[in-house]
Amino acid sequence: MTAMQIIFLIVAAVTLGGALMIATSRRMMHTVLWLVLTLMGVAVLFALLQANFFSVVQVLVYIGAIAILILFGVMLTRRSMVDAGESLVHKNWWVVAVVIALLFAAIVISIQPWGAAHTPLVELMEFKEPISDLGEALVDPAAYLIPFEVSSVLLLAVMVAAIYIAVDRKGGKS
Amino acid sequence: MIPLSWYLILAAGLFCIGLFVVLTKKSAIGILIGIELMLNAVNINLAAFWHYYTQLNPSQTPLNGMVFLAIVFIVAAAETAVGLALIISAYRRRNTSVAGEMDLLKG
Amino acid sequence: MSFFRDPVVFLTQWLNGVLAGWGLPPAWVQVISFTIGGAILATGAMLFVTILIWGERKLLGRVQDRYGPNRLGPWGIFQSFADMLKIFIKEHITPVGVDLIPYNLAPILSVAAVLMVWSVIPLSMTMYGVDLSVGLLYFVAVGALGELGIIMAGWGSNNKYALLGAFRAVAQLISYEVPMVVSLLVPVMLAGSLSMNEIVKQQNIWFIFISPLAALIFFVTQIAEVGRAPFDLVEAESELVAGFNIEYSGLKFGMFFVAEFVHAFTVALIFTTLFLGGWRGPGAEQYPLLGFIYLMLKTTIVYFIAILMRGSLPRFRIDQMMDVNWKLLTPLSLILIAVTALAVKAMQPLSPWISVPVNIVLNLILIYLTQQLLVRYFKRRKIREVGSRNRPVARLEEPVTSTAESEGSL
Amino acid sequence: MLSDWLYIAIFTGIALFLPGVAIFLAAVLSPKKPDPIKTSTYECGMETVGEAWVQFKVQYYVFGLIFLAFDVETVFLYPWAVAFNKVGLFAVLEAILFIAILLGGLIYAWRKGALEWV
Repeated sequence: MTAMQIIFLIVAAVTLGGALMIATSRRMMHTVLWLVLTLMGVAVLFALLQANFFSVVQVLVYIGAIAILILFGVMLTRRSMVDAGESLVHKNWWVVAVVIALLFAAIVISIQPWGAAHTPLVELMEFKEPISDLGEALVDPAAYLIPFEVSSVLLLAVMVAAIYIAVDRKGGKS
Repeated sequence: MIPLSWYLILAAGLFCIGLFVVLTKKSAIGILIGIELMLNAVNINLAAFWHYYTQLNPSQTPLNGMVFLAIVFIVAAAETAVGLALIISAYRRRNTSVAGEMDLLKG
Repeated sequence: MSFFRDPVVFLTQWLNGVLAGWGLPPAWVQVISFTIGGAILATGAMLFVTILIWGERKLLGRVQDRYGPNRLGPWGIFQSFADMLKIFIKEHITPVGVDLIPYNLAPILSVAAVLMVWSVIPLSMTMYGVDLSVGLLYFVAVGALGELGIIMAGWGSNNKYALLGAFRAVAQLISYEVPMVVSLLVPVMLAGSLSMNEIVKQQNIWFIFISPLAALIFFVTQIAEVGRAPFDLVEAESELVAGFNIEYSGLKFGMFFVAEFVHAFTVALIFTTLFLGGWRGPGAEQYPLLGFIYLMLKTTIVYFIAILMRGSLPRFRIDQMMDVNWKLLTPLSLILIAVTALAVKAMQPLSPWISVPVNIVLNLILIYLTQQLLVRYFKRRKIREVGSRNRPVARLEEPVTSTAESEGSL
Repeated sequence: MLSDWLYIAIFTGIALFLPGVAIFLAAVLSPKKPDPIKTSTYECGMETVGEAWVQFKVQYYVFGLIFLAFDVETVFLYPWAVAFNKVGLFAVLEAILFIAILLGGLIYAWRKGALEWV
């Protein structure tokens, strides 16, 4: 067991633990804070995989923007400051839990025979992070120009749609 | 070092927990959070496979995985934004954010 | 002699040699030397800022025609330490109903989020924590953790004013992050890298001379990110009691102030690194220690300019602040990116003697056009009569002359 | 390089440790005399009235949303900016189109009156 493996196991435990707390937490606000912990764990996993750019972008976009937006959403859809103490979970959750445990077992068993899955991921030496190559490919018509432009159209559509839905029609203000 | 399968199993676990959250939470925002977890699990897989592929082909710089990751980020952001807008709008009309009570189309 | 030329590298090599001599494996040597280096950097940052607080209070005192602190030690130089000692031994009041973990974690997270930036800033050519390949984005991302600290403080306090203040603060922070992120594209574009060290090394011409408007936008957004006057709405005493930190006391309260002061100095440091050439100066390559002195001098000047702004400008109202961001800075920074990208690309084959002046002229034209647009907007805008339905006064019996109020407010 | 992240991790640990220890020491040293008045919620000296809830404005959501859109844009624009010196004029025009489309979203929000903080 190398130091890397120990670090990975700790990070994995924190990530999955945060995710489990999301599933069991009763207060909406705590759910979001646990979500932040899970997202942080995923960012560390990206760093372990040497995807530096995406590790930082994970913190920037997921924690800095998406989690904050969800928090705003939580605040906007509540009647009182006190979190609901009642269970936020369906009463026959255990059926779902059993089915999903079976699904997980199926996935784990199905990747066992695949030999390549057991390749150790070594540190990429002499490795220059391909941010620059990524940038070139994104604006190269032969490579990923279409996804690049389409994503901006998608963002425009998101802005227009979400503002149209969220802001009341009459008077344009809430 | 760390075998690829560890990352795959972790991603599978995260995906399963996300699915569990989606299926069991009553609050609509809770369901959105579950979807975020599932998308993150997918991202871990993509990054792990990207690393694996780069390791096997050190001469070239494969970018498919990175572009895929970036697209997942954008899709996750779009999904959260529009989903929350719908929830807020529904809350204003029905005064609830519990998914089971949004049954306007029920016959 | 090599010690005075470059003390940090000298000491690091000496330490590594000593540790390796004890028979430790290289990985442990690295961990120990990283820990010692990081501890010195973080403690040094906090101590240096403590001394700067004295300078800030002294200068603010002069701006407001006062002496400033002048009792403890020569020129009151020990005042900050006395204040720290006092706040250190004050009682920690934990109000009823707080959410203990977020409540206690929030001040720690606020300070940590600011300190973490220091690990990627190059203090001189050989003196830096780490040369991260995505250092600039790391700086932006760490800011997100500070927002989280504010939300946790507001939520954990179990006080509706704290919560409201926290959400206002976060709305301000995320809003000003948009023009900041966009204006940061300019140095990245010019340097062709996200690494802080690389950006400094590329500044044969300081980037402020290539794109002064980007520097200006970044500077304004940074003042807003720190939450200082004229953007200190976070501490709107009149509207929100005091803001998100109202339920804190003792050192937990003090930590938010430590975070603010360290943050103010850190953003000046980042501004210097990105736009003022960082540690660069005559002889800085041969003598890295000299580079560190240059960096600190430039940073202190930037910091005191921000303090002078703090002392002279009145506070924005929240709607004005949002207007400045969304209707002025954000469109302007997006247009600036397009203009700069086109101009730099079109003039790439030309020598810098032509392209740099053209860039400056383009920036100045943009500034002039914006200013004209604003002047015309405020001329056209109708100022409502005092006493009308939209601008009511408390007592209508006395006629109010509208001359004093007719000035348009941005 | 992974050693870069090792340094960041250690530095993060120190950055959390320093204020944590300071607060812990201060909590040990400081006097502890709580009483019901002192620990009650602070509201300008008034009694706290119920669990009153301030309704949040939808503007928070709108600003968060536009921020999210521009933040996600960095995922694409920063790699482009890093590669700026290597790409041609055509690539710059593509990026400008990208920015212009985003600016369109901002203008829509502006026209819709969603940027007003009322």
